[in-house]
Amino acid sequence: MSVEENVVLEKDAAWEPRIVAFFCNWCSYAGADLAGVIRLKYPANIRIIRIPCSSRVNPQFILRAFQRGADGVLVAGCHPGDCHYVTGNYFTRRRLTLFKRLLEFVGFEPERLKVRWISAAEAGRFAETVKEMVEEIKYLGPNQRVREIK
Amino acid sequence: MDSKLLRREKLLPFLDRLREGFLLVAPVEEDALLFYRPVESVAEIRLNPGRSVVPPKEWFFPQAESLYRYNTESGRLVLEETLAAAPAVLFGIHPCDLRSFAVLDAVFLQEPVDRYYALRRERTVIIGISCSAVCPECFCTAYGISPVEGTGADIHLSEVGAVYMVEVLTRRGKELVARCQEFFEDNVAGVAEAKEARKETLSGQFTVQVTVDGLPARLGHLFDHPYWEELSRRCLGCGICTYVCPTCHCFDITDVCRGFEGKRFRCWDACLFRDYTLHTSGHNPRHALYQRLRNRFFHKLKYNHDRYAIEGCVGCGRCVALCPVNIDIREVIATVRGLGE
Amino acid sequence: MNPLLPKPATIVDIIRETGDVKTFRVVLDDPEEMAAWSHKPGQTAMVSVFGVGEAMFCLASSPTCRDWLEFSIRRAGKVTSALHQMEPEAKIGVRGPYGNHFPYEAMRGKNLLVIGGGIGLAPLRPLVNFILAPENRQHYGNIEVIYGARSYGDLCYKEEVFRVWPQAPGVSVFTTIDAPEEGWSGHVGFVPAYVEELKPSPENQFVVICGPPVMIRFTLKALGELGFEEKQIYTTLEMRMKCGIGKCGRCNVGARFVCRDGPVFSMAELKELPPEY
Amino acid sequence: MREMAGILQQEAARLLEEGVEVFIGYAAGSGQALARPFFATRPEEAANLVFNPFCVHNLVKYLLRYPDRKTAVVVKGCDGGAVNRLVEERHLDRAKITLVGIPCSGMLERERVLAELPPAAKVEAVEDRGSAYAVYTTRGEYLFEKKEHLMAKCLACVRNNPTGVDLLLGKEAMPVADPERDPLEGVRKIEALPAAEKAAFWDRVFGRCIRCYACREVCPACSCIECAFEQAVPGWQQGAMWVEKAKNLPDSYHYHLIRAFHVAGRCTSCAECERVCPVRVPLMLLNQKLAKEIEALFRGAPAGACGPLCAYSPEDPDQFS
Repeated sequence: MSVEENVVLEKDAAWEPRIVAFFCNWCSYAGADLAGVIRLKYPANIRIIRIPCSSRVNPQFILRAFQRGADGVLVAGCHPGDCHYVTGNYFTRRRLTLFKRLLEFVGFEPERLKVRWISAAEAGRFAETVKEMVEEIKYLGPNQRVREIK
Repeated sequence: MDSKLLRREKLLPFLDRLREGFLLVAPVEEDALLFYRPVESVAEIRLNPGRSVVPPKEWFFPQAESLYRYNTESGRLVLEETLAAAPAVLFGIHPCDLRSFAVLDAVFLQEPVDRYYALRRERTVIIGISCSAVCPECFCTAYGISPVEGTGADIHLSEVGAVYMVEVLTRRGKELVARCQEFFEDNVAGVAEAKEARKETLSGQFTVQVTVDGLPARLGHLFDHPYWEELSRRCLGCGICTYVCPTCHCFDITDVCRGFEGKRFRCWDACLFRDYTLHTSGHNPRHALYQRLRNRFFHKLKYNHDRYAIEGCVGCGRCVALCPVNIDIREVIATVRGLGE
Repeated sequence: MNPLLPKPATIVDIIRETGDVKTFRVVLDDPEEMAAWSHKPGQTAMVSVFGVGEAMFCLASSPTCRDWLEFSIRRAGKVTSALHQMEPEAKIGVRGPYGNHFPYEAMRGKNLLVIGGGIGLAPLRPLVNFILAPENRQHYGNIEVIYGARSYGDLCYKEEVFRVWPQAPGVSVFTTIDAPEEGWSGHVGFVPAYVEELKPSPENQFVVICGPPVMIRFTLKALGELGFEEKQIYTTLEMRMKCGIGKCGRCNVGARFVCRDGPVFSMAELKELPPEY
Repeated sequence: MREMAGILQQEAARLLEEGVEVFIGYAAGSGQALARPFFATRPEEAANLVFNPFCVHNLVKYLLRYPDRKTAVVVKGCDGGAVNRLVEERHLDRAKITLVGIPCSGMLERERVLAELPPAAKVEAVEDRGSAYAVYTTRGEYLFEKKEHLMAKCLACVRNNPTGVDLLLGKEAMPVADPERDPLEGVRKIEALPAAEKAAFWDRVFGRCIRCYACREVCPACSCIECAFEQAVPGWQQGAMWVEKAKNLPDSYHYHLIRAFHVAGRCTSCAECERVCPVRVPLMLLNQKLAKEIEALFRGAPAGACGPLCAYSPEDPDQFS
């Protein structure tokens, strides 16, 4: 019986999705950097947080991002086998595959959390992923799940 | 105070009429559990309610309540009290919970008065309802509370056959009845006697008799008794017994801040949690679980009595029913009486 | 009046007492509230750092000082660390004063023995300055201050302890540090041992003591041997506090709330309370 | 049942004489059809021990309170798994523990039993009649069909006889699992809902949570020394706080999803979290969903000492490339 009611955010035209991204320093961050160097266009809705390895992403980071107003979370890391720490992304793969299904089980739309292997050379794949994710989230609208009321 | 009559089929229309002037908070059932919540339509109300899980204290002392907002942008400081309480009617309160409001009043309305609690208390009219059955864990009679008597309510309903006997107990109750006289009739003879008969049948249903006189003094010299350590062996140290207790009033104050803007919150707290009395220096006067459990029972059975001259327990039996490891306050009372000799 | 709503205030000055203790000089923003503020020696107030939290501190300024309030705060947890990062002109909140006070009426005509350890001198300082104030001095006898700390750097209020108080009439100050230090010519040793050495006489004497629990325990033993009775000795209790107005139930020692019935207790009162502080 | 209590008391007394310092078992509760954890420290206290279809508690987590003493604990089939988990994670020293296994033919759901007993009836004894339990009371005998009155976890139980125990008391228990009942029925029902209805369901149940943390305090897989949801303890994690102390829906989601995720692959589905919850949040749905996904995704793959999420395999399914 908390006094503040949950505010429903309509999808007005001016709304821009906010996507929080966790990029592994060795591959994906370098790929995103390369995209900038070669002047690739991609939507500016993404906010990239650099992390040592994709396995540094604690599911609590993902939940806190959604609580604090993110509409989508993108986690990117090296392709399995290329991990700078050899086994980091194997743990990420197990952990986030499972966590994604738990989020869907409690009502998150699957597209809200996207995990993608992006190597240092795949600037195009990075830009493509961002474009694709922004479209999907624009279609879905603002995230209501676990969102804190201001 | 005089008493009126309310036909059973007129109860919901009466409550619906009240919704025009008041926010109606009533017992609602969800997954076979009872909660007191603001209702949109009277159809949601569970008539003849049993015992709720979370006590109606939650209406006067919510589990999470914003005290004030602040903004510390550019060196200025803006403080804005978040204090709002709509006029409300709290319907369906049993006699044990009515007594619990008196216990909470002794804490919150004592100087310096807690404005948040006081404002809600002033703006809420309470409609009590007599019990229709006794739960196995109930023992309110040990504290002189009768399952059919409505002290603490503004008007008190007792279901007798096809009608409700309405006792108007306070000035506010009188105004409420005056506001909607068309629902009420003058009292028919025999209704009061039927209520007394109900009281007799109910008093026979109490499974465990508990006597509590002289307990605070007896507890005084049992502080170091090994009984508390034995009792705490099975205790989980969770917050169930304190959060479902209608007279527990402990709270914590925390900040929720985003950038320059923030709110200061008051929220329920439990003396059984590990960090309840943890000092910043790391010293914790009640570091062991048995010390915390002992403090809970001493507060209920002695400290409340010593400090506010009103018993800390109202015998509602919620902690007995909901404790996962069956720590039963009635058994604790009986054991302490035995140890005291 | 909402007892939980803090009054906006500004830090006007910060004095570094020791490595981890600073004294914050605070003025309430609203002049009327500043003028209306009156506290007694030993009382406490809740200091609010917005965005971090609230914490209860003893008022270190004497009631006779009307222009500001002073809090001596050691960096220990979230609120204190936030305070230690603040600069003068920062905005905080203050509400209070809370709790009872040292029995300065009963102390009239008596001598006073002040025993402090480290930052423990903070709650005792307002009492001493209150008594030394011109309008009060003649009501009280001699004052003996025994003050110790781990090192010279850990002694608080050096200005008063080494210059102002010794020159005041009828006041004798004895300072000690735990271990010998280069440049320190005074007494070396723990406070309890120093009390045994000085042998203060229990006649017509009130004792106020505050410091680390281990210092209090051994000093009490020493005072006991010197013939002091428990009802002569007063101390302040430190407990976790959240509301400060006797509602949140957190600072209870037995049926007593330290924020309302304390923080000042006589040793006789402490004996009756359960040993949970 | 009464002869089982006799054997149990005899064995407990013997163990307590042979050096066991704390024997953790069940004793009669203060209400009807109720048992509770009991800690015998002297042989004569063993006389209070009982075993009946109301001994639902999982006693294993209490062992963490006696790390350096010789202990013995009564375990049913569903409790025993938790000991291996705690031993593998080096919380417990298996050599100090004596596991006393008792075959179990199903635990009764207390609420349904009380609903059918007259209020003043006092339960005196219980007898296992294979497909039903006979409860003898002061107001006559009542028969409770197991299909209707057992706890949900018992109707899906295939581990009636505990394994890996030091002592096994009494005769083997016959399985009571109801073959045509799908244990994951609840999970599948939620999975079938569209996202909006899933959201509404979980908003409703998590909205009730009063954050009493009983589910964490009772769960044997929840054994961290300092929990991520401990309030800002000075000095630990720089006082980071993942959830606010004040109850709110987003943080209740955060707490329950992460707790379920921390015990994923380590949970032995003893369903104590669901039993102790005062507002009946269906927590086992989360644990069963995660167990089902782990089984589907990583069946047969190596599981580390702390469960499947502490290990990996290059052949794990990859949906992210």
